[in-house]
Amino acid sequence: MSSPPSSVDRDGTQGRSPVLAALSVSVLTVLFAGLWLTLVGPTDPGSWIIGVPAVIAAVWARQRLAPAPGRGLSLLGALRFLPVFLIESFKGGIDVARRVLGTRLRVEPGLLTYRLSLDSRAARVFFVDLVSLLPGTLSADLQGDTLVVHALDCRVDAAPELLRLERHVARVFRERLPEQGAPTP
Amino acid sequence: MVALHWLAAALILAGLLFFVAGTVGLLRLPDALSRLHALTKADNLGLFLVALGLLVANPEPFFALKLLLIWLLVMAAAATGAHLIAKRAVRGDGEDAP
Amino acid sequence: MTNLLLAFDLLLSLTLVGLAAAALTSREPRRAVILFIAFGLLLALVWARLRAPDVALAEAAIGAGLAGALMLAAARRAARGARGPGGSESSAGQD
Amino acid sequence: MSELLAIPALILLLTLGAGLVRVVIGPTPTDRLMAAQLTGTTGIATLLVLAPVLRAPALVDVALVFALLAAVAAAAFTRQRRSAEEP
Repeated sequence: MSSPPSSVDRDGTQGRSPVLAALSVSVLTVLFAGLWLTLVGPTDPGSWIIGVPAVIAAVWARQRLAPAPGRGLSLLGALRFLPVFLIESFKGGIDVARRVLGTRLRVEPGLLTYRLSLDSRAARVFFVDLVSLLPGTLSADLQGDTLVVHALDCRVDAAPELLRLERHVARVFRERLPEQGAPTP
Repeated sequence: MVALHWLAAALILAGLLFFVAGTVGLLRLPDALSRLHALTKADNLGLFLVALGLLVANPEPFFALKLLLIWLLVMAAAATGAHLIAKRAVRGDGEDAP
Repeated sequence: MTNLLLAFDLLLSLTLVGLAAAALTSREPRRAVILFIAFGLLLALVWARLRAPDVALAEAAIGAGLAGALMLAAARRAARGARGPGGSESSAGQD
Repeated sequence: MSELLAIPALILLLTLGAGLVRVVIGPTPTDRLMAAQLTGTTGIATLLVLAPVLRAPALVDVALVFALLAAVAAAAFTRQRRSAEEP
């Protein structure tokens, strides 16, 4: 909600309010502390001698190295996307297994291109990774706005599937795709 | 209790099936990019099912968190690695000559 | 149970020896390095099987991860050096 | 139950060994690296099922390190292209 909508670059921190910054630091601290607890388990309180400095260092490094925050993540969008992702990645695995384990290989590999409308860097990286995990497609190259997708079966048109996926990602990253109207202020 | 064990066994077996499928794909598929498909998708699903089966056999919250962390890391690594490897192959780097 | 683990151990050792032989006899440095990385991962499995998780951790992190990445870079540099730096054919072909 | 997990461990090791064939025969470096990545994922699964068999829960941590390092090899492999792109 703080940086200009079209910022793909990394310098957008000047517009953040101190309240928001403090909030993000505390959320990060809780997250990293949870990560530490996951790693060492709850039975060893002495481990916090190492853990507290590690968590502080992690929060500092994250604040220092993090790219400009976009419009933040939409929790609702993420929750709505999670089941879709699980089902699709199941389908992806089953699809590959079926094609490969049959007596005759049923593949028709080929390349196709797809124009990305996603804006921010994080959303793009997320999308590119997702494409590789979902059925039949593998993101092969990204040049500017053009994503080269390798399809295991190019007789099936993958574009509608990719568009649907991009909509979901846009919702998670609070972006508006061009055909859905102008960007929110 | 017994039912849970059967469920765990079934999940692990299903996971194994996907690992086998991934390896068969790696050996059978015709070109490098297609082999990447088998790797990223089948193996992630296989690991997910095996981890879920182990979790059903041994339901502990911190064990679950650790497994989740492993699965997320593997997924991120597989997807990013696949993209990087595919990019090299698509751009036709000369060193791919045998 | 013991028979199963015995089979596991035998298979692990055989694969390990096979990998080591393949890595040592390969003429191409990059191939040898990738075989070495796979060897390191399997060696970590051996340490895990011997119930030495700490050694397995170190082997995976240092042996396979760090040393593998360094050797990959070194193999690349050696290959580039061997064909002459900035040679027209090699720099275009060698990405 | 946990003793029976040695069976999946054995099967996983078999698929791992079969996948290593691809590392040896190649034909391109891309294929080799890909197969090495498979070693990582299958190794993680092997470690996870081995942990209850050997009653060594710390093996899960080893699997975690495997997962962390899975990306390193791929990144190291492809990072060099950038350094060559800008000579």
